[in-house]
Amino acid sequence: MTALIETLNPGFVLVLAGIVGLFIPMQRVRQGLMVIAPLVGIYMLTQANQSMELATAHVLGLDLVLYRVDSLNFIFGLAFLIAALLNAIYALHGDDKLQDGMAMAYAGAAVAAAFAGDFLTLFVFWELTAVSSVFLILRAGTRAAYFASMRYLAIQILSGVLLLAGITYVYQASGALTLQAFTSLDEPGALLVFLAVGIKAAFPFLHNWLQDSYPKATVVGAVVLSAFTTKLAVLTCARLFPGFDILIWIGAVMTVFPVFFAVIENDLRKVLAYSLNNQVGFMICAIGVGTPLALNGAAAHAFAHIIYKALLFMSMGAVLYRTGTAKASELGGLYKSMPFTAVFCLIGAASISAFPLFSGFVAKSLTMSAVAHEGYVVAWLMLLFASAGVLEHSGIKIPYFAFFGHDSGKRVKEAPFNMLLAMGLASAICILVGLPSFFGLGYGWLYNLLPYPEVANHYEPFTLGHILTQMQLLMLAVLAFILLKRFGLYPPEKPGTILDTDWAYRRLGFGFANWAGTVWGKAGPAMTRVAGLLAQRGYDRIEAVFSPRGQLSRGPLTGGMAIWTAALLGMAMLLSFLTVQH
Amino acid sequence: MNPDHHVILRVVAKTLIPLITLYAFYVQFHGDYSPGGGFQAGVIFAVGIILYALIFGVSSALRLIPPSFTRGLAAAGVLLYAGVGIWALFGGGNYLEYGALLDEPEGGHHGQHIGIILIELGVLFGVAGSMLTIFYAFAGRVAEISDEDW
Amino acid sequence: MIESILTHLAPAWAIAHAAPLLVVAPLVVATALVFVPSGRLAWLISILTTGASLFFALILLALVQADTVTLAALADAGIQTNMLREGVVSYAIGGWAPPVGIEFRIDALNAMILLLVTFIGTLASVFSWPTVNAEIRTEKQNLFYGAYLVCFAGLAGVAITGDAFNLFVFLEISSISTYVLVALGAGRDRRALPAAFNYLVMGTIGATFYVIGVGFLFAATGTLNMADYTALLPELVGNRTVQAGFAFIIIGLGLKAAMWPLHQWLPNAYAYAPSFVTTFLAATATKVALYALIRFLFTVFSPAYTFETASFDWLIAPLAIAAMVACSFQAVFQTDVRRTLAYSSVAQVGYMLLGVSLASVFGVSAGLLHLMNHALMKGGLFMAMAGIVLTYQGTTLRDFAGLGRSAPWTMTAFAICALSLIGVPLTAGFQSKLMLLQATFTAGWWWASGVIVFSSVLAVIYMGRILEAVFFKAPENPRKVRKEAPLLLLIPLWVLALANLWIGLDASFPYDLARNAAEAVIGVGGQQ
Amino acid sequence: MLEFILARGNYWVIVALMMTGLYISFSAQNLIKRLVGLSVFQTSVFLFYITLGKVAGGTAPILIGEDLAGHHGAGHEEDAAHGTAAAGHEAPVETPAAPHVETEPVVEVDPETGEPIADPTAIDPAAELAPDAVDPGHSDIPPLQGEDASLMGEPLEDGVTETSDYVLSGHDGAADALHQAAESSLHSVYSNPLPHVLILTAIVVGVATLAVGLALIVRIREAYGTIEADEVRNIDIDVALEEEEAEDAAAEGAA
Repeated sequence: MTALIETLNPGFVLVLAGIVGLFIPMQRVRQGLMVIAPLVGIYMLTQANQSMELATAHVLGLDLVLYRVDSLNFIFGLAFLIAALLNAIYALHGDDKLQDGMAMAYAGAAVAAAFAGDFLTLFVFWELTAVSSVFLILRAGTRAAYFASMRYLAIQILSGVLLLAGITYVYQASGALTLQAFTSLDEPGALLVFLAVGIKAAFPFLHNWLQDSYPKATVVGAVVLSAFTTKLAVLTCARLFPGFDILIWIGAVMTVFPVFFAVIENDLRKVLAYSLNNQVGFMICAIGVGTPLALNGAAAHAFAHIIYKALLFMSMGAVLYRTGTAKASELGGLYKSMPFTAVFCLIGAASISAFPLFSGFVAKSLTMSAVAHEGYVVAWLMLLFASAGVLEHSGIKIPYFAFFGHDSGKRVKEAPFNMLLAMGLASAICILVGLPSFFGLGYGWLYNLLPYPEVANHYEPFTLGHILTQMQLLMLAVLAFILLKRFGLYPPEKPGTILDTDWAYRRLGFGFANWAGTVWGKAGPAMTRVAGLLAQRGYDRIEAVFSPRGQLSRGPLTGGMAIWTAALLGMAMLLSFLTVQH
Repeated sequence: MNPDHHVILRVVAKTLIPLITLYAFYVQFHGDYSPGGGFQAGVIFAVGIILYALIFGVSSALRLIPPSFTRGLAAAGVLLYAGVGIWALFGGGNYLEYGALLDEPEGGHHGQHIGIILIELGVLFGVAGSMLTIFYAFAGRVAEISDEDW
Repeated sequence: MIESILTHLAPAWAIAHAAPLLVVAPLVVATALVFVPSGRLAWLISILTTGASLFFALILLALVQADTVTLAALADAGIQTNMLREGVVSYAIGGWAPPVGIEFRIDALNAMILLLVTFIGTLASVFSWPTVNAEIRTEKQNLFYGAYLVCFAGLAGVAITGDAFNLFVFLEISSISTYVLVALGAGRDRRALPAAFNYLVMGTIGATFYVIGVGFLFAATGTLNMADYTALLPELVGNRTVQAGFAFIIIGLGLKAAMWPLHQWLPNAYAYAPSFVTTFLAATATKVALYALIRFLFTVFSPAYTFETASFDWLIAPLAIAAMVACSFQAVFQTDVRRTLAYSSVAQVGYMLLGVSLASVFGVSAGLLHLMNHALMKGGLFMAMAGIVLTYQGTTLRDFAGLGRSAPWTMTAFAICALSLIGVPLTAGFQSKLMLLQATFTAGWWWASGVIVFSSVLAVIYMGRILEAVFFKAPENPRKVRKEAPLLLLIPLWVLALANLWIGLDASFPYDLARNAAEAVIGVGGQQ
Repeated sequence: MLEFILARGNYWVIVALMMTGLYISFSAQNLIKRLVGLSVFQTSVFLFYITLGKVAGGTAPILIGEDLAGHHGAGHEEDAAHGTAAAGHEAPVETPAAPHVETEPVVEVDPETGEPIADPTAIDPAAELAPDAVDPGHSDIPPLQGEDASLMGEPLEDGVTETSDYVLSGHDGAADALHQAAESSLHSVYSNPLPHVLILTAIVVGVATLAVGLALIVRIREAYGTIEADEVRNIDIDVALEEEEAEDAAAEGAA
């Protein structure tokens, strides 16, 4: 039994629980299973020996490593398992076999992929995350959700096949399937894998599926989705491409550009989707720097991010669940009727904005310090700008428009108890991790789990400098928000000021943000329209050719083919005659 | 059909058809050592019947040789042909190896002879049956729409 | 494992004469069925016959795979095996030794194809009764089974013969009976008739092209025996006659194998034929033609000839790619599920041809593996389809809505086969696509691997549409009764579905078959 | 040029028939005409095979004198293994290889294969194996030599032509060619029976195809009331469009 516990990939347990759950009609029994499975998984993970191939398999002449825990994937796996637990609790109020089962299978696939020791296992579970997660979107039942889910599935499968193509190449080239960091992007296999990871991590220009699908998912679905897919990609990226310079710039761009979209977006869950993108950017950037400190930052950030982003999605989900909408323009003043949710949302907002004493602060500081320490000034400035942006759209906009702001007059019940419980647990983790070290808790606990604990333990986040910089940034942003609000300069659909640390840049930053916001506000929809038009044209064109009424199917009964026969015959002969050697 | 019509045709045909049939059998049974054989004989035989059908009407030909018979004839022909092959298997030879048919001593030719004759007979049945079946399929068919309707 | 069939199961006469009996048995029984009055009896007989052929095919496979020890043991026991050398069975029809006489010649490649055809044929016979009973008039049922067995025998004959002209005869035997079988779908939809006619014209042109090609080869070499060509052609590579023959044969067989753009007979024929016929044809007919193509490309001709290499690179590979893309697109837009599947078949032929056009052991075995897997998955899909036609009389996407609830067993098997078609891991389709990808990488054909990936995504879309309708849409007109396909249909269906899963987990058996087959043909032609 | 054309008279006819048939079978709208085209196309192939079987200057491979002492017949590469055939056949034309007799010259020559099968390395079988320069018994269908004797190559040249021109050959102009052709065909035009047998089979196949095709046309006429391909297609398209419209209407109704 102990042998099984020590050698079985906890992801398998979750996947199994999910599949079994699909067929358990009794709600409480099923949900009991859903809560217990992640707990078992966490227990199993704590029993696992690190850096050993705990379970291997031999399939088709390929050596597969099914379970391998190392310092890097340990923390990701732990975060996944905690998220799975929170999700299960969060979903307790409803009775939905498909959603419960698929959510657990999805979480399990992510965990299993995190602990995969070879490419093929990674690929199998990579695909499983795609296939199982699509149900969480589909389950919302709307027409928009249906189309979004199909687009989502196509993109995710594309990522999977790209990965597979890359893997095949790597296997051809090296003869081994072991997950190892690539040395360069020059070889095509690495490039294909990079693209696959890029899609899943929502790199700029590959990111649209995320904002497209997450906001359309079910209440529970969005929470579940927010935790796994992108972070799995981040983990894979960290394992395969640490220290690739290009990632720094990709990450930096990723942190910056969603800010503009997020501030003008009305659907609060979509705002969160953009901010998800932005947060992943920090991690990617850190991976690109690739020093122990930076990798620590990426891992810590991922851990913290999984929790607080889930918390935010949970609170928005609760709002959606009770009011039926997540649009900023239709919400407001909910703090009276949903006080607990409001408090939890504020905790989540504080965490994502990296207020000191919250989890985001201790995690993000690592990244920022690492980037600064390696001398990437431009990237550092971009990250700093993005940090302010995060506060603007996630830290202030979300709670403000949902719970405060102008009163929408909605009077609803507080969220169900299980939701509150899940949010409470998440909040507790956010706070506990963010506190200074005491009795093994606080950030020290987190730092001990990081890939390079010795480096992390030398790092002190609560220095005066850090706190001051951060508070300065935050306070000025808040101040600006308040002032603008007071003077009525902050229209609900317009971007706010984005303050830089340096007062001197304030007006410049403001101007730039304003300009960029306006440009994006106009160019964005225009570009979407043009793209849509082009896509429609292309689709019409394809349909005109390929559909049952299309050109290809219309030709004369046999005539077209006879001509083809003759043409091909001619071509075959020509080829033969031209190429033959005498 | 008016019996006065085509008297000459009928009379001539009545004389010709037995001759045609006879000629078919001539071609058939000389086929194993001179030009001829089942293919030609089968077609000639079928032509005799078809001639009959043309002159005396398909319905009387159908009474003479019903389609189920022609179908059976064709099938029997193939069975005969394949059966000889399998017989050779039992004789210890390869499939269709006539030499093995009669279990003769070295140098015997009767197996060859019998084999060829049986095979040709099978071909005769097969070809005649098929030709007649095809003929009936077109001539004997009652169209679901009349000629005037299209 | 298979060899035990030689030592324990099979009687001596079966081992000695497995090759002709495999073809003759269904042919004889087919004609005998004329005298069988009842359709049900004819059905039982056809199961027995196809089962017997399967048995003979297993014997042949065992012979081909047998090592010298086993063969020596057989010889000691006085059992004649007709082994030419290790791995090749040669049977001289009528005792006329090749190259004069017609030779049935079986190596690893056609042993595999024979196994596939007879296996699918047997399964199809088992499942056929309910749908045949529903779709074919009672008095015609015995003839229907007769035509089916003729077709079966023809396909097996194509796969088994070693004589180029004999191959044409068998090809036409199977084709002509196929036209008839397709036309019998007119009872349900009259469009079956033009479809069958179309198929007839195109099929005949294809076969005639093939004969012309063989005529050229005959003119150049004076022989019709394929093994002889292997020996003679290297001397004549520069000969225009041989090249013309090559071109005619490739196009003729390509037409029969539904090589894009010569596939246009296929979608309608598959869509309007009786369900059982579609199932059988989809899983075997194009496969056998493809086999003949491979036989000519690799043993009669050889990739060592520059003109053949040129056609690989400039003709077959581009056409394969075009098929994978164009027909996948066409499949996406179809509203009739049968047509979707038919177009996807053409696209899959593209995969196989792509593997073949790599002209390496790796590529050809990938193509062959996909050929086998595709027979299993398409067979399963069309079987499930037949069940739906039987119980709900609908073939459009709308008719499929909500069927997952009313016919869960049928539709689960359908889904498994569909996933296999897409190439989801742990299914058969994944194994062959993976191998194909590897093969293209090894050859350095980047663009080809890209297209494989792209085409797979299209497969996700077109199969995804169907699966989505089946499992997540509410039924159009609520069907109160839960109506599964009959058990007789479900059993073979699930056999195929489970075979897909089994191969997905452990592909060693088909992989070895394909690998042996590829090794058996590559390097035979002209480059020793 | 004229010589080139005249020397290949049969082939021009065959090509013309082939193209005509193929053209009819895809350009005609009438289904019967299509079948007719198909038949013409097939017929051209029959002619092609029969032409292949005509050999100028050949005779049937009946054993004559010195041939008995011939030293050829290295054997089909697998003759020994093929020797399952029982001994003792005396078929009029062909004899299966006797068991365990690999190079026995008693087994004369495969009439349709000629010698090259026996020894793949023998490029010029006639020259190598025949004691005389001309050995009619072995020359029925010799392989074409490279470009020279191919159907589309240049006119035949001297040298191998003596025994291996199965197409009528010519030397110095049309008249010569004609003269020679007439002469040689008067001499002996040998018909290889094998192509005839093949064509008999092909004719049967053709008849079967034709019968099935005609039967289909009868059924098409009954089902559609027309045998014009374009009308049939238009009827089908109309039906399909109606179905689709009904479907769309139903979908809209549902929405």
